[in-house]
Amino acid sequence: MDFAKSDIQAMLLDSADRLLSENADVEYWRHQRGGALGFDEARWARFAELGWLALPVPEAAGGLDGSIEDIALLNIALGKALATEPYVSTVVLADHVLKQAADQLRAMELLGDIAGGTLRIALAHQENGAHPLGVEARGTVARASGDGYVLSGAKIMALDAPSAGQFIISARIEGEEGTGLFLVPADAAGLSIEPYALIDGTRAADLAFADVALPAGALLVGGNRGAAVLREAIDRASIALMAQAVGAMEAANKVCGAYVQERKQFGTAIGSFQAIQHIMADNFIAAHQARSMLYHALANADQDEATRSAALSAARLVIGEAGQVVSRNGIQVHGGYGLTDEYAIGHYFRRLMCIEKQYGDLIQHGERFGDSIFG
Amino acid sequence: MDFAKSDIQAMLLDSADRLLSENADVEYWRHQRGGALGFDEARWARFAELGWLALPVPEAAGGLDGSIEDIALLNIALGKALATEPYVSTVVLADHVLKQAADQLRAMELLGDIAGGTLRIALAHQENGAHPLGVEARGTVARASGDGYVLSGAKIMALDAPSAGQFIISARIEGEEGTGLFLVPADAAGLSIEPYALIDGTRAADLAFADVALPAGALLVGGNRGAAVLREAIDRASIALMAQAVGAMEAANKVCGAYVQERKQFGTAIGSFQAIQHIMADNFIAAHQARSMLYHALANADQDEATRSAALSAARLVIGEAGQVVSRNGIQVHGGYGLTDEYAIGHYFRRLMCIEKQYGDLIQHGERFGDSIFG
Amino acid sequence: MELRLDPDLETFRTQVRAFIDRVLPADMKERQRRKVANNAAVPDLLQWMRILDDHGRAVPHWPEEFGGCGWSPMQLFIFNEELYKADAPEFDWGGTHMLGPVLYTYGSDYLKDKFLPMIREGATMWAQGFSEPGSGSDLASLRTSADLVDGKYIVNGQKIWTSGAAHADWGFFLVRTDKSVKPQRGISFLIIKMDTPGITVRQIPQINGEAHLCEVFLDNVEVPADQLIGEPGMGWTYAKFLLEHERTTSSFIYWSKRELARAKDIARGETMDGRRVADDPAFRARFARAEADLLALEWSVLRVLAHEEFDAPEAAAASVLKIRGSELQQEITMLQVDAMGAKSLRFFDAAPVPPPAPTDVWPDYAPGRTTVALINRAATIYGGSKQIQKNILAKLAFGL
Amino acid sequence: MELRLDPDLETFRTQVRAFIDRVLPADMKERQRRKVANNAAVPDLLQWMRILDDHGRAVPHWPEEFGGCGWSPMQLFIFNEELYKADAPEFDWGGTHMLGPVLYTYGSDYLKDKFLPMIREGATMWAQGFSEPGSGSDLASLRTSADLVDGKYIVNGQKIWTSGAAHADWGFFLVRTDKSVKPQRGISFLIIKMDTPGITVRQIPQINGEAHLCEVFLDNVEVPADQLIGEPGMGWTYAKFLLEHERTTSSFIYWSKRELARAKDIARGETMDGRRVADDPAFRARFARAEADLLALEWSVLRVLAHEEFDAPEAAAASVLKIRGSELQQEITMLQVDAMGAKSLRFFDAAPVPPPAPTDVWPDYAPGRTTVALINRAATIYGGSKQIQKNILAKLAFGL
Repeated sequence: MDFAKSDIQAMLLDSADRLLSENADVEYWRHQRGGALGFDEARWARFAELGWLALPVPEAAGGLDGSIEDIALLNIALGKALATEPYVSTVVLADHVLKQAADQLRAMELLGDIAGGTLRIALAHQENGAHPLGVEARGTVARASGDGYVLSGAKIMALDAPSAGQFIISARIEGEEGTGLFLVPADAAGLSIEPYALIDGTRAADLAFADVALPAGALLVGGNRGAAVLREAIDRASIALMAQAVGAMEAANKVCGAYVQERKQFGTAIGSFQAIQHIMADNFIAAHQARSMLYHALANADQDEATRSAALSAARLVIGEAGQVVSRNGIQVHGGYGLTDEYAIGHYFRRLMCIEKQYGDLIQHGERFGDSIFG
Repeated sequence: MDFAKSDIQAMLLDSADRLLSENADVEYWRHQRGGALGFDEARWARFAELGWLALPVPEAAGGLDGSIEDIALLNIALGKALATEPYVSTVVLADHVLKQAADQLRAMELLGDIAGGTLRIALAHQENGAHPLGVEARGTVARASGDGYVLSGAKIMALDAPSAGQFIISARIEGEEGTGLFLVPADAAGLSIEPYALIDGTRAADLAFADVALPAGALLVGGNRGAAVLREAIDRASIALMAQAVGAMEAANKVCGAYVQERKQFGTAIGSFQAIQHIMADNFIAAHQARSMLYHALANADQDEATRSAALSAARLVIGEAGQVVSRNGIQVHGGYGLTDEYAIGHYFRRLMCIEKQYGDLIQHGERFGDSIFG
Repeated sequence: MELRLDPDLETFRTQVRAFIDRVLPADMKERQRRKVANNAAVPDLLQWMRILDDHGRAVPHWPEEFGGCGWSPMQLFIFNEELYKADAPEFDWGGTHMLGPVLYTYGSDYLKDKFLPMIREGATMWAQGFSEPGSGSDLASLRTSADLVDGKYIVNGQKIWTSGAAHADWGFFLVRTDKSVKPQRGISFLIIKMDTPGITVRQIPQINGEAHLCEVFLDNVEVPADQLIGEPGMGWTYAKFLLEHERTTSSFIYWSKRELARAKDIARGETMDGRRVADDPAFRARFARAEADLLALEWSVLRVLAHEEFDAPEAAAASVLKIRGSELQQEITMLQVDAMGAKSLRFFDAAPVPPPAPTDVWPDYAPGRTTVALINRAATIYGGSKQIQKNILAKLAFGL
Repeated sequence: MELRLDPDLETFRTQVRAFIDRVLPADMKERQRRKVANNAAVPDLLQWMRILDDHGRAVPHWPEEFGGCGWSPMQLFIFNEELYKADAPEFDWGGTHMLGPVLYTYGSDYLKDKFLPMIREGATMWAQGFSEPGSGSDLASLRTSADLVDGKYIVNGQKIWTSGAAHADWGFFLVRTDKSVKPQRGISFLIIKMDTPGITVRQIPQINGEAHLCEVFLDNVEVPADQLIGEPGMGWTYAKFLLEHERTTSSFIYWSKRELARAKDIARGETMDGRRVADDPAFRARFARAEADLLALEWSVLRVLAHEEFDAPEAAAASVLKIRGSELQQEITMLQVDAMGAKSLRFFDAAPVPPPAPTDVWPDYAPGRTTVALINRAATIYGGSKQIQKNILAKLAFGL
């Protein structure tokens, strides 16, 4: 067991420090939120230049073949800076699915495009009324038709969809068991996209498929493996999101620590009040335990599915709760200023709330972990 | 709506003040706990003299025909003083069952004996492995035999059983639906009693019935009404226990408030530390909300069963939790002294823990209340 | 001790309900029910005041001579509860519940005649200028000055968290009229017209997309001396009177009851693989706890309204209402949000335009829940933070 | 960064497990597993030390020259974890983990030669005399005095919470040897034989029926001057060294893991109308939370053991272990209690006699759970209360 960073990890964090620190502030966040995509495409290009988009890509496709630990460390930095780029969707989720695709030649091409920053892919798997931890498609169906498929149905809240060139869509394949994963271009005929912002400034969309015609090659992963691949991909996305949460919490604590030393009430810095000190202690504990659980999830990321998902849900439980503690307390110590869009803490608050609820929330992960304990 | 005390209520509280205040201290509690029954029979006789044992007894049987509010107010005083007398078992539970008994002549006699202090009755309804809120008997069976019945089976944790002259036993009547309630003398042949102390110094017993022969008149309430009567009786007992909890919390808060003003650390009274002040504020809030919920339960005590039991469970939830907050915080502000048997707070702690778990605990009442909301 | 509700009050409730049903315009009710923003739209709020005033029920809690209804505290409780339940627009509390009572208790006849009718008739919104950037929970340290020069007060300073100031024609302010005495004694209570030269209002963007709270900058603002309420230097006393006058308001009991009912609807409406969120045991346990806590809060309100005899100062009971009331507002709005899961994360514009038409995916309850939940973190901050309230409570109840 | 356990350590774990299985007497294990009291019976504790010492594993964490095993922190972690898991009696921590390290770091050769073997061999229990009636969390204010007179220290004063003092032959005490300097600098670390004339021990009855904690009265107790460890006036430094030396001990991680496993067994064993308590959703949710929190605590321990590079002082991480460790001890023991429902309320005598034979109603896990849970309220009090720990943490992590 060794917590020290490898050379590549140190380089990664160093590059993150340099690129992100200049823009980790309220002005930048508010400006990005007002833009069309919620992030700056020029900075996305910088992500590509720094190799971040190639991080989990296999060397064969020109990537860095990075580990899940590498991804987690980079995402801690992204979380600290509240980066709104679609990194998790494209580089964690889509990459993992593509690496499992049947047609590896085509997949490597796509991964190369991702690494180069010219292609973004978003996953759309969630259906209205479905359990957030379920991955089997129900209301989206692919019918065989000629050489290819015709897709119909609807998805909700596909994260980062508005900026994606392609979507990975989960669908039941008529006449087959299981759930297949299809690659669908954003401009496919019959696909309608309703984009919207989330409270943290990132974007999502609801998708509807009205007999969208797809070529045979659109099927990335067949029904026999689609659900398992999706679960793996989402678990990795969860780890990346938890890393962002840890980064966001640690950054929020820094912001609050500085604020309570600066802000005066009753003639003294509010940090001199024991009640404020204890709130800050609680926040430190929460963020510290959150990082511990990120390590726990990472240590189990490559175990069998039962072990992996139990560890992941336990981590989601602790980290989700910690995010609430840190951000709610953070607002409380800021007083009224915490409720304005002009102080950083409110931005951390909204980001942490989003992370808590994406790919299953506190309650659902708590239930899944409880079930894993008592069977 | 009127929170002012009636004349009889004022008199009741006045007499309670006089009788109980002289013995509401650690010496007394420790002494009683060492005795055979866990309470002082002489004081029980004083309860009778003051009319407390006649409080809910009908005037026809020489009682005061008191209301559930009267009972609650007296039990607040008993709770403040941590009285270990079997008041709830005998005067609340047994009284209520007797008032519903088929043979009212005999019942009035028994109620008269209770009022006079010469008879104590304990309820034994709980069976091992049964749901704590269930009242239907399963493992205890009464078989018709000649003019009477033969009882077999077992009960656990019959509160106050070691000092009772008679028991009310719930039993399935062979060949009938429902649960009947039987009166069984403590010295009945075939009845074995395993008495033990609880952590708060009160007593309970496990009972086993090896073909205990009972006369026909032993059946107080038939199978058609037994469960409903038992539920009513237990709900009233729950109200009395909640009142004791409210009294115990308010007394514990007094004790703690005085202690933190007296105890010095770092050269100053610990009550001057904001952390301690906030703990005490939390305790005040908890006790205050507990009393509010006692009122809520009282206001609904005579409603239909669904309304009554929902209100009662909501109250048990708030009061059970409040008892834990008050007593755990109370020990924390006492430091090491809170863990000794020589300070009052530890006695309140143990009593409140007992009340939280008797006749259904926090979890079970929470579930019952939740079910009542969403059906 | 009689804990059941007086049957007469049930009759009163029926009458109130029928009254509201009759006078509350359906479109206003619908706008109010479906609004995304935390605050009611100003035109609806003012129009509703005028409707109530037409029926003599705009300020039922005021003395009858100024337009009150002479109702008992329990009647007022029921009236308010039914208003909220019916999705009527909130009152402009600043005018009706804060300024009003100070005015009719301490104001000159001139001020009473001029402003009480304006408040009652919903002629304008009122801005409340108490907090300052350097004095949040520490109100006594406020620095905005009002110097009497030639029969006018010249006001200089800055206020913050002045809710609704951008839409208010008038405001009431705490200002320092005497710097030579100790902080609490130099404060006065001043009415200021918001379009007076020298006043600049800046809306503060909030984390929920609204900009209801404002900064108000006062630069040599001239205010007629007769707009000072009561005696100079008594502002602190009046502000305390105002807070104590409304002991139960801070419980938000009516609001929380309505919102809990809405949370219940959402938990019944949202499903996971065909199972209602309401049937998820963990969610249901949390909901049960919140509903039980809300019942406790309601009884605590009733105890204060009935002036229950009590071991501690009554102010301690009021402090409990503020602390638990604010915590419950937060928990209840989060129950709404959590019942919607990830769907709660969608941002809906809080501008006073109709929200998007409901769909299967986005039912009419969806827009607004998160908007309100986010800004509700303020509930434990304004009006004396939770930490301050606990300080006060420890002092009142235990002398600490 | 390598977060998976070194495979060599799994081999080590297998060896440790086999070793314990071989040397831990079955009857001792059974007594330990079924004991009602919170603390191990003294004879078992001492005998177990002797058994471990026979195999050179009584004090594996000490330097090898004094009998340690030269193991890595991770090996020690696994050794301790397996000891607890096997229901071995606890160490006498006072001797092995508190006095021992101070002694071999600061003690004279005379003291080391005399006492280190005694500790290692389990020759006696050690009383720890730090707290005093007037100084709980405020240790620096202690008043027990030791005046050097004719080559002997004359000790006068009173200690409290001296655990196990009634069974201890020796004790180590913090005493004030110099009243003229500032409080922290006048304290020394003194070894005292408990049967020295002038010492009176009173066992303090506890809320759980035990009387493990004691008061120790010292009345003109004569102590040879060479029983003072290190330099006079350095006691405060040594006490801090001792606490910092055992950064991860306060987490109680091994103990809590075993007790959580026991809570799981109880939740599987107790039923309600045929349904296991483990299948009650509310109970399961609480259990899941505790298990997840315990995993977080374990990883926090591992981070300290591995000296992870860290943004805040390492002492902050240690403070987290103490706070969360104590809270989890309490939550886990309450899970055991709550799983038993009302049955948990039965009082079982904590005297070191065998508990009643198990029955269907009272399985062998029943006696002792509540005894331990009750006294565990102390976990957030001793060794610096939770409030003090949070003060420290706020200072270390944020400079507050």
